Amino acid sequence: MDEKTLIAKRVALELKDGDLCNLGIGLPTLVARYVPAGRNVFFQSENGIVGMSGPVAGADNHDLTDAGGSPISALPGAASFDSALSFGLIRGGHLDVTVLGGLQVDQEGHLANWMVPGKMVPGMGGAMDLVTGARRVIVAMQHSAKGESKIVTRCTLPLTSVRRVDLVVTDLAVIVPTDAGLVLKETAPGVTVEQVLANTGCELILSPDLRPMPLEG
Amino acid sequence: MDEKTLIAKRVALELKDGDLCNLGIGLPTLVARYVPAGRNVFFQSENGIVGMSGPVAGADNHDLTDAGGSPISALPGAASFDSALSFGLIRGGHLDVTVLGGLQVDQEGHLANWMVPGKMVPGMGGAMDLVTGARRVIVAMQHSAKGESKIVTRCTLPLTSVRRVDLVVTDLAVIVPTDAGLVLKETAPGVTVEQVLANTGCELILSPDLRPMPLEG
Amino acid sequence: MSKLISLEDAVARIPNGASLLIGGFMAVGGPNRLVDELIRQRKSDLTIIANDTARPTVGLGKLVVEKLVAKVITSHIGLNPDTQKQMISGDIQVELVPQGTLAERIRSGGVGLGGVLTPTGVGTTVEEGKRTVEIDGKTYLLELPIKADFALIAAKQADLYGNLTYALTARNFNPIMAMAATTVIAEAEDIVPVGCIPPDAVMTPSILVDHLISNSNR
Amino acid sequence: MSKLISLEDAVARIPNGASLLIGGFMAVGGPNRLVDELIRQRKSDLTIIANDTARPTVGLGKLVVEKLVAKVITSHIGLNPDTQKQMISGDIQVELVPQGTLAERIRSGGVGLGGVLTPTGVGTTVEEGKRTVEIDGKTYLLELPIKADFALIAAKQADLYGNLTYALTARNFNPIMAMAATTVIAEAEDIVPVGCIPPDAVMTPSILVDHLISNSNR
Repeated sequence: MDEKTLIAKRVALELKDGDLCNLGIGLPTLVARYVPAGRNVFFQSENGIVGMSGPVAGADNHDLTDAGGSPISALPGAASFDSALSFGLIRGGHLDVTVLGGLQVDQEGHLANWMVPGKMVPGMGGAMDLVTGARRVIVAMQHSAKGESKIVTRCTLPLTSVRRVDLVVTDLAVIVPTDAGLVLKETAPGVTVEQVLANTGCELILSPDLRPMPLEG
Repeated sequence: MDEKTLIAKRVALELKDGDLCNLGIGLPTLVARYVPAGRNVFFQSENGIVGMSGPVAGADNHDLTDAGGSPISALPGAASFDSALSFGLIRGGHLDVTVLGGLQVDQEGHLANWMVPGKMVPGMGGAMDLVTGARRVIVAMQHSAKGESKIVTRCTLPLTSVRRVDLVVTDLAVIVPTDAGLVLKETAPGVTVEQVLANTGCELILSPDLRPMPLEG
Repeated sequence: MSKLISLEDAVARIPNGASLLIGGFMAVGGPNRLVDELIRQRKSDLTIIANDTARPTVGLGKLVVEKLVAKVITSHIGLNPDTQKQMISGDIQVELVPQGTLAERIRSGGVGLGGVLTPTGVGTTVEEGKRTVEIDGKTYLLELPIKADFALIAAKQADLYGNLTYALTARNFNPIMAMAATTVIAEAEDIVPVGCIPPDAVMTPSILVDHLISNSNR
Repeated sequence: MSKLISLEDAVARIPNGASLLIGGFMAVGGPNRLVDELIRQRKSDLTIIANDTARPTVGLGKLVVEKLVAKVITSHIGLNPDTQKQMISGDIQVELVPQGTLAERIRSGGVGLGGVLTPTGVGTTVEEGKRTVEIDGKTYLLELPIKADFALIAAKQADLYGNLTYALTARNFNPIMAMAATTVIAEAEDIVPVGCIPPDAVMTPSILVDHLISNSNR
């Protein structure tokens, strides 16, 4: 299993029956494939639909895409709406979970994921509203990039929100930000605590019930 | 012709082709009957429809009423919407004309039409938004009530808005509020200027082009 | 995953003293079965947020007549003399709010805004006790969000997930109220299978609705 | 009373330097015929307000590539490298706005609010230069309305009065933009006679639309 699949599978276990969930573009999109059997999860695409599903070959429709403009489909019981209502759902606390990619997460649980000054300025899109408004924010990202840990003492990149995220899932570990700092809860298959610590740019608190990362619900 | 019909007929001449117009309950409702031929006026009912028309006998529908809860009908091309959009149209400057009843209008052109402290407290309903937001506010009312003029130096009743109304049509006269004060523009059929002045509780400026009130477009 | 619940069980979840957003405009588009059941179960000391208090014998107007209401936040009480009488006698506390402001306050509560700035009410008694904000020389009232424990919603059609549609002027406050409560209870004239309401026709997405009143034994 | 107008005449009304609200999300639900005609008529120095700047070869992304845009207010430029390049070179001024805030600012402009208070962006670079308001100990940003000279809207269906419907995710910013401009120009895949769109299906009421692009010779 590659690292992205591992992360997506682990995140999927967090989704509960009846949840409304928004997946960021990129890695988070994969999460939809691994929702445990028996759980009916509603996926929102912030461009205006609840009940989105993966594309159906031969049934592309130029009026039905995800937030990246790629074809999707919709399940029975889907609902479409305008951008004001879409972000009303997000900001108003109606979204149970958002899963977003990350550039950095720091010891206070702050996320930076929308720009690298002078290098990459895509814009925040819906990310700031999602992190501010979702009931639960899960960051799904590689633990390190180009040899540097993405989990740091203090974000050097511009923050997405001052709201603390709820869970960080990487290819090495599952980490929960708390008042006391970042708590290491799970290690990925074949990864030792020492390896996690060596690849992390700040202190981690070892959970008393530290366990191997489960991948099936 | 009774006084209410007179007022309604005169007000109707103010409506232009393509206007969006909101009529208050009571006397203003009558205005819809007298829209001059060839003018396509859209009437809004603030409970959520543009394109309302008078009721059709035998076709009452419990989902289609005016703001007073009485049955109405709708013309081809009507559109229905929720209260947030309905008042978005009103507050946002999309409503061309509102016609409202009045308890008092004063020299500054301020309207009071929603309560008589200690006696009658119906609530403002949509009146405050209508007077604040409509492009043009027309007050349609009797000139006097119980022997007292409703046109006064300064409103003693709570104001509906500090926005100056644009036109006042009564059974005696048509009056335009201006920076300089209230300007008498027209006198009703058979009514003299002296009669208007005698029945008005404040000074009126006589328009240089004072004329008899027209009743046909 | 079914949200169906009996009328009796739904209303039993509402405690005395609860705050209720109630859809409808002069009871048109009002949840009349839920209101009648509130009366049957004698739920009292209620705070009602609604466009108006209807008429004494109609819709939520009956809650007032039955003396079950402690407070009303509304734009119009003119057609229910009981509300006015109880207001004057001090039995009901009434907060009068301009209708467009009421809509925006409820919407703010539902979409997570901290409030809105409106020109409506500036310089009138509505301004009393409120913060004002000046922008480019123009004054606005800062109006705060309204939320409630429950929203009681009346739909034309619901599917089994709880997607809702409304008809004509019966829509009014229902869609915004369905966003602004901790628990949303909907009644519908018709209930249809999932998939029978096209996505573009849905006016309240299912994920906002907690309970849908069963139409059995109706 | 017909609002029909040719594509050429509609765009001819737009002066250089105009501000344009343009519907669409990655050009899905975007007014592609109007955009192409803007390019053909070389309308320049435009201020564009839109969710994103699409891709260089798609929808309003082409306006950027053609160097017709002086300023963009948007939430995302990540898929149009030309916008980023011109931003860095100083040829385009870019104001980045969180997507939900962009929606509320446009809506505020359209519904006559003086602004809204949002928690989004507090404590981030988005806060810079903005007033904050504290309510019950919680901080909000005061976000101001956006209005424009023109709104360019793409509908699925229009009737001859200008009532509009949108399909699925092509709705996005179109309905709120249709309220926030001095002049609203709509193009539609289908135009139908008045009465063919049921009142409850209308998403933008006709009275908001000034001009409807004719589908003759299409």
